[in-house]
Amino acid sequence: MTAFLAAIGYEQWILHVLLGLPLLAIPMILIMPVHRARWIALTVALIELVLGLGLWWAFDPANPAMQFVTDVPWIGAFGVGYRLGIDGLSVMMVLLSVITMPLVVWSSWRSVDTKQRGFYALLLALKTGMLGVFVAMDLFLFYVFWELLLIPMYFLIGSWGSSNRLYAATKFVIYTFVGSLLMLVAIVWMVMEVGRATGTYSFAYEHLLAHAYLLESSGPWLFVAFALAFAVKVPIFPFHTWLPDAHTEAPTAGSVDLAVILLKMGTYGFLRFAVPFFPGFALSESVGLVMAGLAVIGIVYAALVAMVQPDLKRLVAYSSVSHLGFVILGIWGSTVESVQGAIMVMISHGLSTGALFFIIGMLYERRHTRKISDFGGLARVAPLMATAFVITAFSSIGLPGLNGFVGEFLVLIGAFGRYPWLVAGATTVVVFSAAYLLWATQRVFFNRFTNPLNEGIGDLNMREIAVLAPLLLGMVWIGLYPGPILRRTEGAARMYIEMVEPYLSETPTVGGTMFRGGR
Amino acid sequence: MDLVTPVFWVFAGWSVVSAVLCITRRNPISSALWLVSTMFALAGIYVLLDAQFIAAVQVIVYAGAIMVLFLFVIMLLNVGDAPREWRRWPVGLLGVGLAAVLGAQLMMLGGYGRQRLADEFSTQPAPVNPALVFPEGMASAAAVAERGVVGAVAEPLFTAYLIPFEITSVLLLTAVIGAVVLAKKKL
Amino acid sequence: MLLGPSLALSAVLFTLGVLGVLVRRNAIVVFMCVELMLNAVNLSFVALAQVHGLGGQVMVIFVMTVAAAEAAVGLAIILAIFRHAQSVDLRQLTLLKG
Amino acid sequence: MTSLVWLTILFPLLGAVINGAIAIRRPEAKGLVSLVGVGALLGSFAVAIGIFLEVLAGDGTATRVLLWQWMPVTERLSIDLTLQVDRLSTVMLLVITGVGSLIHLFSVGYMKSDPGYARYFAYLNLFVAFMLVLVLGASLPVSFIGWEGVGLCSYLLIGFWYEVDANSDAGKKAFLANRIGDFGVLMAMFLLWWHVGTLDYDGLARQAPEVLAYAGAPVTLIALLLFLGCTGKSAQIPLFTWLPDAMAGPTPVSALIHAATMVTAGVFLVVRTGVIFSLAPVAMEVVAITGALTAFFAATIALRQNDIKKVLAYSTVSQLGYMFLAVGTGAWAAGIFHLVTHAFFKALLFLGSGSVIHAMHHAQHAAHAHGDAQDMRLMGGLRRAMPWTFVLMGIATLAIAGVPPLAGFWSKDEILAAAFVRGGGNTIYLVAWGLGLLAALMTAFYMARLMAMTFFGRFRGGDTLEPHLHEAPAVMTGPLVVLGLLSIVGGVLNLPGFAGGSHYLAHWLEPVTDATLPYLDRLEMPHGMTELLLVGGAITIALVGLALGMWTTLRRPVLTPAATPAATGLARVLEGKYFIDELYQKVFVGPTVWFSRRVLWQGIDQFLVDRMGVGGTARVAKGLGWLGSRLQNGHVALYLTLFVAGVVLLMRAVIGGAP
Repeated sequence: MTAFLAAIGYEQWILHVLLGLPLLAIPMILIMPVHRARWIALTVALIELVLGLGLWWAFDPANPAMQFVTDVPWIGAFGVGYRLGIDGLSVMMVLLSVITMPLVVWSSWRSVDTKQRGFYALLLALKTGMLGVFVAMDLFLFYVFWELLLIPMYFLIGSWGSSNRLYAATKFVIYTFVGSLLMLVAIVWMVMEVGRATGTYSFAYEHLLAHAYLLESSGPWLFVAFALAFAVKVPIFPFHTWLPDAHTEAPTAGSVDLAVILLKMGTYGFLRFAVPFFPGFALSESVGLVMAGLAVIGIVYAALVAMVQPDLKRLVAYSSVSHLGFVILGIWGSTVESVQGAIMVMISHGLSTGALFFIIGMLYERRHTRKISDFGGLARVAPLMATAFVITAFSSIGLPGLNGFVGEFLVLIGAFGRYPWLVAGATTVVVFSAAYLLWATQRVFFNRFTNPLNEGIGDLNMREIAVLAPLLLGMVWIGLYPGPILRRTEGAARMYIEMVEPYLSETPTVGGTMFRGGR
Repeated sequence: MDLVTPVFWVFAGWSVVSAVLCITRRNPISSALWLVSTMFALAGIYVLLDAQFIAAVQVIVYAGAIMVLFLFVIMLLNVGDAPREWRRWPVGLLGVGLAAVLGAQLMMLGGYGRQRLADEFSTQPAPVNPALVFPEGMASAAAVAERGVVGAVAEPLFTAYLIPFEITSVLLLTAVIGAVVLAKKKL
Repeated sequence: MLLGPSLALSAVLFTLGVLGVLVRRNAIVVFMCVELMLNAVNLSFVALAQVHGLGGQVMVIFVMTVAAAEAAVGLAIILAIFRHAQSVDLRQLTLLKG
Repeated sequence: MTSLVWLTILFPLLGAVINGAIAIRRPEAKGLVSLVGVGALLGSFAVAIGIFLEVLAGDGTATRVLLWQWMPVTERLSIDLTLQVDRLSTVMLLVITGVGSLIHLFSVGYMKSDPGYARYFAYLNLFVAFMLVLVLGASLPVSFIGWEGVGLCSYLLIGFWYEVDANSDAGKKAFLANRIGDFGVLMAMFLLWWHVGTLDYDGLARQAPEVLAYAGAPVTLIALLLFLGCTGKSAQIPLFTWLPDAMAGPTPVSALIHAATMVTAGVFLVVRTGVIFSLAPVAMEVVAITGALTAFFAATIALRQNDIKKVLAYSTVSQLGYMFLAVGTGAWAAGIFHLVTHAFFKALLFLGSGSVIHAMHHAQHAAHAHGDAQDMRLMGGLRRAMPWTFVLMGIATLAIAGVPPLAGFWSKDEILAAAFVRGGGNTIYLVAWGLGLLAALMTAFYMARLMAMTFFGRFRGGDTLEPHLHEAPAVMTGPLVVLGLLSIVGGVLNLPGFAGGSHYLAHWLEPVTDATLPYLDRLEMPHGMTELLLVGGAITIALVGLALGMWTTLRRPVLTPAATPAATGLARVLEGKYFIDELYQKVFVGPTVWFSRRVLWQGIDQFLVDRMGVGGTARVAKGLGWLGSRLQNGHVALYLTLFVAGVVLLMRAVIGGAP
């Protein structure tokens, strides 16, 4: 397979095609008659899937450096280049978005009946933005893609959402925009500062990374700017209130994309930009404690709040906040295992929360409500949907043998050395996540069949099964055989740790020997 | 014996007094008339400053035409004098305060030496001799002597300032039309 | 040389004009105070023209034409407002607000 | 053969998948379902016997079968999915597949009329698969897969009849209690990995003693955390409330999961990680005393329960207490021995009560009557209608009460003897031994009460039901008979010296348990006079308990539920199960839900962050806007003033300081 890919020069054109194809398809959608729109979107998504899967073999896990690198000057005067490249971390994210794209298009086959052209055009624009963010190796290009995502998402939530969608969409955009403006300032400041010190003004990631140490004085402020932008996206505890609204009001396609990819941009940003640029400050004892502390608060807080949500989608939104708290804990755990775990949680959260949103979307399609109290005893009427929901719920709870457990276990065991008490706090979520998900499963699927309205909902049809099947298989596969994925992301994790290792302050945890033992 | 300065101060005093009375009278007609008297005082001063033509124009146009127009309008509207004409708090006090500050600043302008003014006007960085920038001497008296009262003014008016002169004619035309349109009930 | 005193007189008259504009409530009187300010400026023009050349006097002519135009239009407006609001008291004429 | 050990897991897994598909597509194909279900178990049992024979011939060294690399993260953390077959896991393998097959057979009869038949067998097969993963796992994470997997299946099976809210609540409660326990196991794993560097059982057995100081804080913490996990899974004192509620599931489920296999996982884990426990004497004492306390309290509650399955449930909790007492004293073999014998007679008791309930259901259906088919006060005199069930349950009652020569006597006596010996040096064990004796007395009492109320006296369930009562079909009584035989013969496994035995099971398990030797002196069983005294005492307690139980129930006619007066005083406390459930609800569950709704969600999330933070900035912006608009109020004078003020400021800038 790799030979075949090398033969067709897969490395040179794959990234450009992945980015360019959706953009080319947008005008086609706008021209062609309305009912063809979704077919075009689906074909584009499937082509991207087929091409994208090649990455799995073409990507060489052994070499940790950036691969498939292209470096074309774009705005020469300011040192902005069309620089692309992927390493272990971004190849997984690209694959995840390439796989979920056709499912997203397919899941909104029936549910979206108004302004279909606009919907699918925006979805494709979103796709380019998503892929672009993970492959951009030039901070300017990264920022362009970062912003490119905001607008389609705003319209997706704004015009195809449910009841108070405008509030949610505006809140989402303002929250993210404020954060990303700070980031823009930081990027420009960095380029200027480094340019002044080294003479060459360039937005290239390697260039800035190599000279980030020069920014001693302004380093902390720049890190705070980057961190704020990414914290809003992750979302970390105090900045998370946009997520439940955005998820509840977004159409299924919107909330799946939001959950599967958009939330990972924040954590990707931390792993790629924020911490490696300013490791000294980012991993100092106080900042480390603050970030890890916020992460654990986020984990437990979101799980508790999820327990009392009346709305199913809002419950899953809070569970996403809780899951992503693990990623931040993993990043600040600063061991190869915890970073690997963080990447794993990013991938497996995509699958399990994506599937949860798909199922809730299907329920919404049938009953046009997301209130848990409106459902009851659906297992009798829709056994297949009930089984899918139970499997996804247990993968989200982190049952060993399914994908949730691998990521969480690695994060916790990796971060235990550095933050034993915080990890202990985080592990309590094992109980709360089971509580809120099982309580919800029970109130929706496994109790008395009281509401006559539920009588009519049919079980999953072939299309819906086709949407859920890959995700469920993915869950079981990653749960039992995560080896290949771990091998591919190991290079990136090791590189990250080598970059930050020298700056790691030795944190004297309470009862140091009690917890850290020989290590 | 130099007669000009005492006459100037007489006119100056007359103009200030009538100006003050103009703004303090409750009845608009009396304040209009006091403004006319200020204008006459100013005309006098213009004569002292070798601007005889301007003095004449001041009397004819300003006092004669514009103030008459004001009187017409005041009479037409038959505006009685408002009971409490002055504004008290807060805008009034603020107004007086601001006027005083402005006056003080204008006075301070007096402190501007010719040298400083020249430096600010000239573009060369080094200090400039003011005489070069501002020609000294009784320019207007010489011009009047050479070309007569009206000629002295007419010469620059129709050579250097010809275009502005034409534009003012257009301005007057629009003003007339505007006034007609605005004032008539229906065309 | 009357330059200094006439400029001072011009300043005094100008300040009185500003005072009148700010303090009086009757629109027409405010208008007259504006005329007063213009006269003060004319005075300073003429004073300087005596020393530095007749450009100043030309300016005075232009100021006068502008003052005439302004008076005409302004009074027309006041007439129109009066017909509508039956008053020229500035405190009542507050239709034009944000 | 041992290299094919993964077959034992594969069969039930395949069975579960096939039955699952049938359940969704064609749930009515009951014949096929039972064939696949029971067939899978029998296949797995056959492989188990093959492995047993091979291990029997072997010298006790563990053979490890690597399936695939599960989590190859880095050199120091690379978890492989390996199964370990040694003498301990073989014993468990036999018990699980053996008793499992019998219970599957029984379920064919018991669940015949249930629409969810295929779904039931799918879950049951899945359960056995996960239980085998737990037992055969070679490292803590692999066992953890099984550990949580059985939790999942017990959730699904307890809440099997999900139409009734109480059942799904019970399922949820069971899973949450297990999850609290899992918190302990997870934390123990992290500590172990950071300290010892490996999570394999034999790796731990070798390296743990060097790294973890004897009776040091780390090792005690690890042991206590592991024990927290066991209390969750095996329903010991703090986390036992879920087991009685778990009776909401079908009776064969109670037999398999809540008697024979899952609940014993805790005991198995303690024995498997014996090295760590032996390094932490404080933890051992905690295990022993908790076991004894649980045994005592559960027995007291069982005295006043009227639901036949609730009595058996508390009896299970109590017997598990015994096993932990045994393991707490370091008598690993005695713990496992009691585990095995308990699996036999408790499964028999549950299945027996299952066929009684089954018969009551049939009678009620036939007579179109309604009533709680599990309430003993509505039963009575069933010995005439159901002779087989009566005899076999009688045997099991004698076994559990500890009447020689049945299995129960040997295993319970072994535990009490071990506690007594250990008690010599450490008073805590003596207290534990005392509690154990009292519990034994009460066990005999409540079992006799159960037998008396169900089988003796007059039938109290209304005469319309009486004619329809008849013995359960052969497919149900068959497994009962097998279990009956095992309950009788079971004792031979580990006969002590004075009865001509050679502690066979103890020697059998030595390769596994010897790792703990250097830190825990081997227990010298009492000989001569003390031994006889102990044995005599145990027998008298058993007989006295039985007699008391029969006498107190039969001397006055048992009152039907309607007639019984409200219990008062101690009786009320016992009947209300010490109100522990209500206590947990009030102290933990209620406040957490209130706290997360009022304080966290409405308080912080909506009010603080949303209304203050986000809303706040919006209001500030609006406020500034309003201020601006105040300036545009139409007063010309105000505009002029501002104008002049502007001029003044400008002038000030132009003039600046003195010339």
